Amino acid sequence: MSVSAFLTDPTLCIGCKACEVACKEWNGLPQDGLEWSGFSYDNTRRLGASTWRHVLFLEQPRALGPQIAAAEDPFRWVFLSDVCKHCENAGCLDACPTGAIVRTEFDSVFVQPDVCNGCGYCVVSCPFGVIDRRPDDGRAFKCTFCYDRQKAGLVPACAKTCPTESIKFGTIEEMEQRAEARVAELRERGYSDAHAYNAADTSVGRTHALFILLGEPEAYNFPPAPDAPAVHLRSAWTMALVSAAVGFLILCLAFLR
Amino acid sequence: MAGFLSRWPFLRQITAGGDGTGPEAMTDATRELRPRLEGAEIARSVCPYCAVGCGQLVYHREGKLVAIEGDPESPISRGRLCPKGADSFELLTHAGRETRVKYRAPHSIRWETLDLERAMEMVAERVWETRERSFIEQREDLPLMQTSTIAHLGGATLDNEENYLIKKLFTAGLGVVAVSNQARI
Amino acid sequence: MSREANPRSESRLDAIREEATRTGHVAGSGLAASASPTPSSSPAAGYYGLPLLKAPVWTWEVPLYFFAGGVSGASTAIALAARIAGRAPDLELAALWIALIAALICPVLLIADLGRPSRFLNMLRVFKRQSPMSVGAWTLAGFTGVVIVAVVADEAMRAGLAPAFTGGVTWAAEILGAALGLVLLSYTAVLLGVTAIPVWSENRRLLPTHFVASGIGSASALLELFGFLVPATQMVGFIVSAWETLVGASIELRARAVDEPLRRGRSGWAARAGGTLAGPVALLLRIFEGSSPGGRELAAACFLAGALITRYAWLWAGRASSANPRALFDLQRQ
Amino acid sequence: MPGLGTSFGRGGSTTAPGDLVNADAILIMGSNMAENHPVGFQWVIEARERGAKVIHVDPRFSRTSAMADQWLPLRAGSDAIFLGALIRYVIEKHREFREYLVHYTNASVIIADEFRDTEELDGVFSGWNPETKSYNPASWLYRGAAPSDDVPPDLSHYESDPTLEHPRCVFQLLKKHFARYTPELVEAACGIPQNAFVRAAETFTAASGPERTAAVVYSVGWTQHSNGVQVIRAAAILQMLLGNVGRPGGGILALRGHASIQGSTDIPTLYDLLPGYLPMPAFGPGSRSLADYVSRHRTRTGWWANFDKYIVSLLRAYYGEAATAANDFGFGWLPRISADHSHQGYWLDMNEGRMEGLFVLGQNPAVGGPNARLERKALAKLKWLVVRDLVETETAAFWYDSPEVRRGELRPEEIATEIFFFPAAGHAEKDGCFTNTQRLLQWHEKAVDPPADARSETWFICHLGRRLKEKALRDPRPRNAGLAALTWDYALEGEHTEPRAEEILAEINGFRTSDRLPISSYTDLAADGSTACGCWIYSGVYPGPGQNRARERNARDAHGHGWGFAWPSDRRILYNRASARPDGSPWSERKKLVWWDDAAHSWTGLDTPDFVASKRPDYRPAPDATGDAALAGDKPFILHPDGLGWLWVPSGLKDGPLPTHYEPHESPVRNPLYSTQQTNPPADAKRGPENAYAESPDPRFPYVLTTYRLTEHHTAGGMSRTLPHLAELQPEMFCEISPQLAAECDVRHGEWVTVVTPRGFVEARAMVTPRMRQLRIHGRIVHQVGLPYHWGFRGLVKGDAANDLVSISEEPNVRIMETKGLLCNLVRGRGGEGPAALRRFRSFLERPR
Repeated sequence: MSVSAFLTDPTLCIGCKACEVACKEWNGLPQDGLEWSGFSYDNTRRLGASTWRHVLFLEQPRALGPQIAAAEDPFRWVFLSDVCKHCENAGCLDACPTGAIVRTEFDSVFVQPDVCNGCGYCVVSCPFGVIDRRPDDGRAFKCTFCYDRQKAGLVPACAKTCPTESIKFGTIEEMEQRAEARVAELRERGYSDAHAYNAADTSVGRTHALFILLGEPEAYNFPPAPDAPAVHLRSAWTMALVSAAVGFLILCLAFLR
Repeated sequence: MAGFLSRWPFLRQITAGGDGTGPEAMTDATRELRPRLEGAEIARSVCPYCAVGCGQLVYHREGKLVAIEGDPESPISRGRLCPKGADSFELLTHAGRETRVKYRAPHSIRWETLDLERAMEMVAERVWETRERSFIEQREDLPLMQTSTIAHLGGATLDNEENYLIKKLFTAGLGVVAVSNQARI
Repeated sequence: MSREANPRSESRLDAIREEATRTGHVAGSGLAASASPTPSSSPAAGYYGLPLLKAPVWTWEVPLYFFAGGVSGASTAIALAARIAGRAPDLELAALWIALIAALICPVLLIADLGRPSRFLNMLRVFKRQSPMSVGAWTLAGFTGVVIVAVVADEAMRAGLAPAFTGGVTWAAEILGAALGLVLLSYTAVLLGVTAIPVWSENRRLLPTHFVASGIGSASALLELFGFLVPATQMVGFIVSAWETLVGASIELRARAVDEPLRRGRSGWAARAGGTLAGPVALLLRIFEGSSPGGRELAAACFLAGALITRYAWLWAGRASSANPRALFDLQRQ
Repeated sequence: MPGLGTSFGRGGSTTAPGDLVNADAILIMGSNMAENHPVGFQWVIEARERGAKVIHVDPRFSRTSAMADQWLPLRAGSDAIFLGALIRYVIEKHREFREYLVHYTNASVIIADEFRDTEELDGVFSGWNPETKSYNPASWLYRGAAPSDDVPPDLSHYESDPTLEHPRCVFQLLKKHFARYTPELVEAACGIPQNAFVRAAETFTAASGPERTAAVVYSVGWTQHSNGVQVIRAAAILQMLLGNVGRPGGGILALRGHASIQGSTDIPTLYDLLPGYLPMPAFGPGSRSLADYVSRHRTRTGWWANFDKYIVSLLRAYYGEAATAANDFGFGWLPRISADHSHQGYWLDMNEGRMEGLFVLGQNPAVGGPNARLERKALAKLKWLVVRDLVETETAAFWYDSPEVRRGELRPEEIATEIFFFPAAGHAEKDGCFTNTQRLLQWHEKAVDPPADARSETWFICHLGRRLKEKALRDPRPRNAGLAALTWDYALEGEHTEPRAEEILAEINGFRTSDRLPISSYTDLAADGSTACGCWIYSGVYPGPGQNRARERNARDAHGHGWGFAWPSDRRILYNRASARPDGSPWSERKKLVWWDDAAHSWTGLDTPDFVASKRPDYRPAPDATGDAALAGDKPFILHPDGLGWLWVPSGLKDGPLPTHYEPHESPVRNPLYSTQQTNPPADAKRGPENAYAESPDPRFPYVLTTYRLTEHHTAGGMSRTLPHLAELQPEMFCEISPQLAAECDVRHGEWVTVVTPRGFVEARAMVTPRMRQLRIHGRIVHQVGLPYHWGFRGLVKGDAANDLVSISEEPNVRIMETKGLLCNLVRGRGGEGPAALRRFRSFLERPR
């Protein structure tokens, strides 16, 4: 089984949101609110239980690499399609008490809707704030990495539809290499603040959604140094058991005295 | 009971091992998961929105639409679709779509439903009467052959065959001159 | 020109306008007043100030469960301690009954909070040691069984209609019950500590001590209110309220940005109120009024109330923390 | 598209989006390609990634600008100045492609001595008649060509000066005409800094020549102006000067907005055309007989010498056996046009109660039409209305749900209009073909039956026609003869009794009347009635029984041969003879497309030659030769009587042989070039009480308004506002303004504002963004307001219709309205409800001017 990944490149993204729609069409997701946000052209706002692809719109007072926008003050409009990162050490996966969330043969993280009982623990365990519980349904949902499609060798709906190949899909090794090569090329071309966003060197480990960013990750609401909650299991448990033991000793003392 | 136990992932965990995130935790549904377009019939189609003309594959099964996706073989679009094109399936299946003839009588404040054939008869009547009232065969003994009180609008999202019949009937048949659509040469 | 104007976005924009006219700028939402009229997305503000993390979806049942679980687990520990000391059989039995009743309330609360309550049994589909909630679910299941055995055995002994070996059973059940009880008492701290919510995860070392102390304290306070005004409960009361005072003090004195939800807003007020009741108030009452039964009962009541309130405070703090991307950025940029 | 038609010969895009990958520079202007043609834009991105420079000139910083190398903000309506300045830049800097220019265009042709330029006559060309508000184009002809009302001017013989030095040659006239279009003027009138303009001009011209090509992409940002055709003409001139037409990565790409909008002009549902761009007979002696009509339109030389074959074959397709040489093939049955019957005009007639019935098929004028307010009120004056669509559009619901009803202007019980709504079939529910923006016919197969009563237009028209023809057969008066003769015996199949679309396509393709066998090309057509053909330019799409080339689905090469069928004759890049030198060899290896293969005695290459394949490059016609034989082997523009590309249009345009700058009907400034001529002289503003205009300038309406589309919606919204997945992406009407304008109007981001023009008012959310820039025009600040026009009073997401603000007006050649570059004002707060809102609006108009 090939271990696949997304690579999303804002310098190719035209902000058309085809990925959002293709995702909703394929996965039969409901409409997610008809509220005007005022946040540039982004009325989706964030990923959620019913929105598994989200195109961000950044209006920034900076120049876009070599672009010449005839105007006194520098300006750029950056688009980026966000998605579940399918972490190597996935907070949601570790947290799930029912085994509803599983690791597939493609290394992606998949929520089994027929098992999830909506305990909500995955929601607070995702360092990227991706997975959420759908109020009217009670279960937790997020990007399936088009598990059903991949099983049949099909490309995920979002990557297939992307008009400009801003969303690339392939083996994780290939995507990681392309990310590095692309960043080098972009810097060459004058995109001085282009860099690859990759959690590989954090406790989250390799992710199956790689991104090229222009400027700081914070502006995209990407955590600059995400942490997989599970890395704290040992220290937390130790502390818990020690406290419990101490507590019990105190009780014994209290009653024996 | 035994059946239940055999399907209890916890026992699979004990027997086969696993930390509860792997195959041992998968349900039958997950194991048997397949894309719904698998095995569906395919019609080669074209996106109905803008004029780029992206190729579409329309997946259908037993007279029902299953999905509409980009056609990777199209040299026009290489399998890609924009948000509107990607929403084509919903375009044809959404709840707001009308499927019955609606009729509003003069001065009425409500729609009524109308049988399709009856509606066609009535429209034909209206056209004929209006044409009778306004048709001019000659002016200053030069041929005019027109009716100027019936107008037509539309066409830019219609098929060439449809437009051909419209032009043929309205212009060459009825003498309607006010034939127009949003397209401009 | 009329349209069903979207009331939510309407009210949101009105709020923004009000704040704008009042303060000249709008924090959080990313919208700004006419001074700098365009919404911004920047390293400082994050993406239009929208939350990065998802807010906990848990409702009122969960803090109550934390409380009940704590009381239940701690009670078995008290029962065992009493049995080892062999001084207070009545207190021991009462503690077991408290443990049992609390233990029976717990699953009701948990199930009520599920998005799909009918699927509560899925909690025992697999066992995942990497999931505190899974560990907790199995613990609670085992614990409840054991406590039932313990109570039945103990009652049977007293009723004198128990076979000889029952004594051994009681011992075994109580030891196992206490062991599981201590886990039940403390795992909820791990449950919160091992998440992405900054205010929880950054307190993963503090939380267990806090939950253990307040659980044991609550159980013992409950016994006091049931009339067991023995020296042991007094001593426990002293120690736990002293500890709670320290916990509160450390949060206030360290004054970390990430702990802001424990000091500001609704969650802050709850944390402070609960902490004060369970900490200084209970402590002072025991010091100055500890000799009078009324004083002790008041102290116990204060502690119980404080313990319960702090559980809610922590959930609310989690919500506030998840809504503030800046705290997270600062934390991760350190 | 006369802009392209008169310049090159055919009213169609010269190239395809896919060919943009071969460009070295791409000028996107009057188009927001990334947003409105996202999938086509993949080729622009690919070209950019290969090193091509992308220049976007647009009033707004759109998603297209965001992807461009250079963005130049300009004042809506000043396009002609920008392009004129590019033309001047090429000439002044000697960047023209001489050899191409001299051999392939009419740059060297000498023009009639009577001609006077706008520069001499302060804004009008010679031949202007102020009474009729029209031109007599006689003085625009080549020197020596005799003007005549009865026959097309003979442009096959002309004097020329290959040195381009003669003062009356087109090149010199061009040079004089555009002499005032300086970078200074661009800065003053367009608001584009000189250095930015020069940089763009350098980039674009440097990417042209034998080794390189540059492409121009436009859309309705150019066409929807009162001088739209001339703006496109300017681009055509620029591309011919630089030698970019007919070559890979060059040309002019006209991006069209609807699935078959090209098809609906090729097979026009338009009042003044018959299929294949044959003109409708106009009332008068010129249409007394078929001979009169043909003599006025058949040229002696060039492709239109075949005119009679096409019209006769069309009449044979329409009237079948009843069309005989004896009865002029039924020419007499065709209606004659006697006025402006375009929908711009007939809505005004409708509003005066002069229309009884209206068919609206797959369009939504109540939202999408100019001055939609007037159009909605006009609908109430009809006797009957037929609407066919997928959903109940605003047009079908105007009588009970429109703003006019809520404002008390219309009362349902007082509206006498009888309304029929028919549910339509979707594209996957019927067979048929679209013609896309690159003239490519693509078949779409029926997958499933339409639901319940939903039917295709083919079904509707076919069964309506059947009923009407029966009436005609029962009533043998001359007026019914044509209808009675109309060939209408289409085979019906299935439970829905649906006609076979392929049978109709076969009729469009054409066939021999003797045995009904399909013809393989329009070259098979004859004028003696032995052939029938529904649309000559589509001939070849159905070359043999059961052989539907629109259905072909195996692309063999980069140009897509083997996938669908491009008219004419599957040529993907038009005028591609120009991709080779006069001697037939490619201009360069890098830019080769078609070339002369001497061994094979034939033109060959990567595309189907847009040329008679066997005509040698060195072929020279006999003096008396006619038709295509009269064109030499180095004349690529074969539809023109002289085979040349027309920098100068001697005949065929109503507003001049050369483009020149006129201000929009509403402008914040006076025309900087002409003191007495503000707007395009023959452009019809259709002024009226309900179609009123602001002054230019007008203190009541200080801001420039431009309307446009968003990726997330489709035109008037009938195919997007009702779909949850699209509606949620752009849920509310908004208007885009600069921070400076927001400050000026004391508007904050997200607040409601009301946009007002003399026609109406709409409310919208204020989207305050640096993507909108204030411009400095002739020394003073000019603000622009951007308004998407997708919303209406129905659907999941509702909003006011921006088209309530737009006026009904007509560009003289194609009668298109002006939606880019109007004047408006901005008022903080919502538009308000009921009659009160109307009163406020009227009092606003009464403000001092």
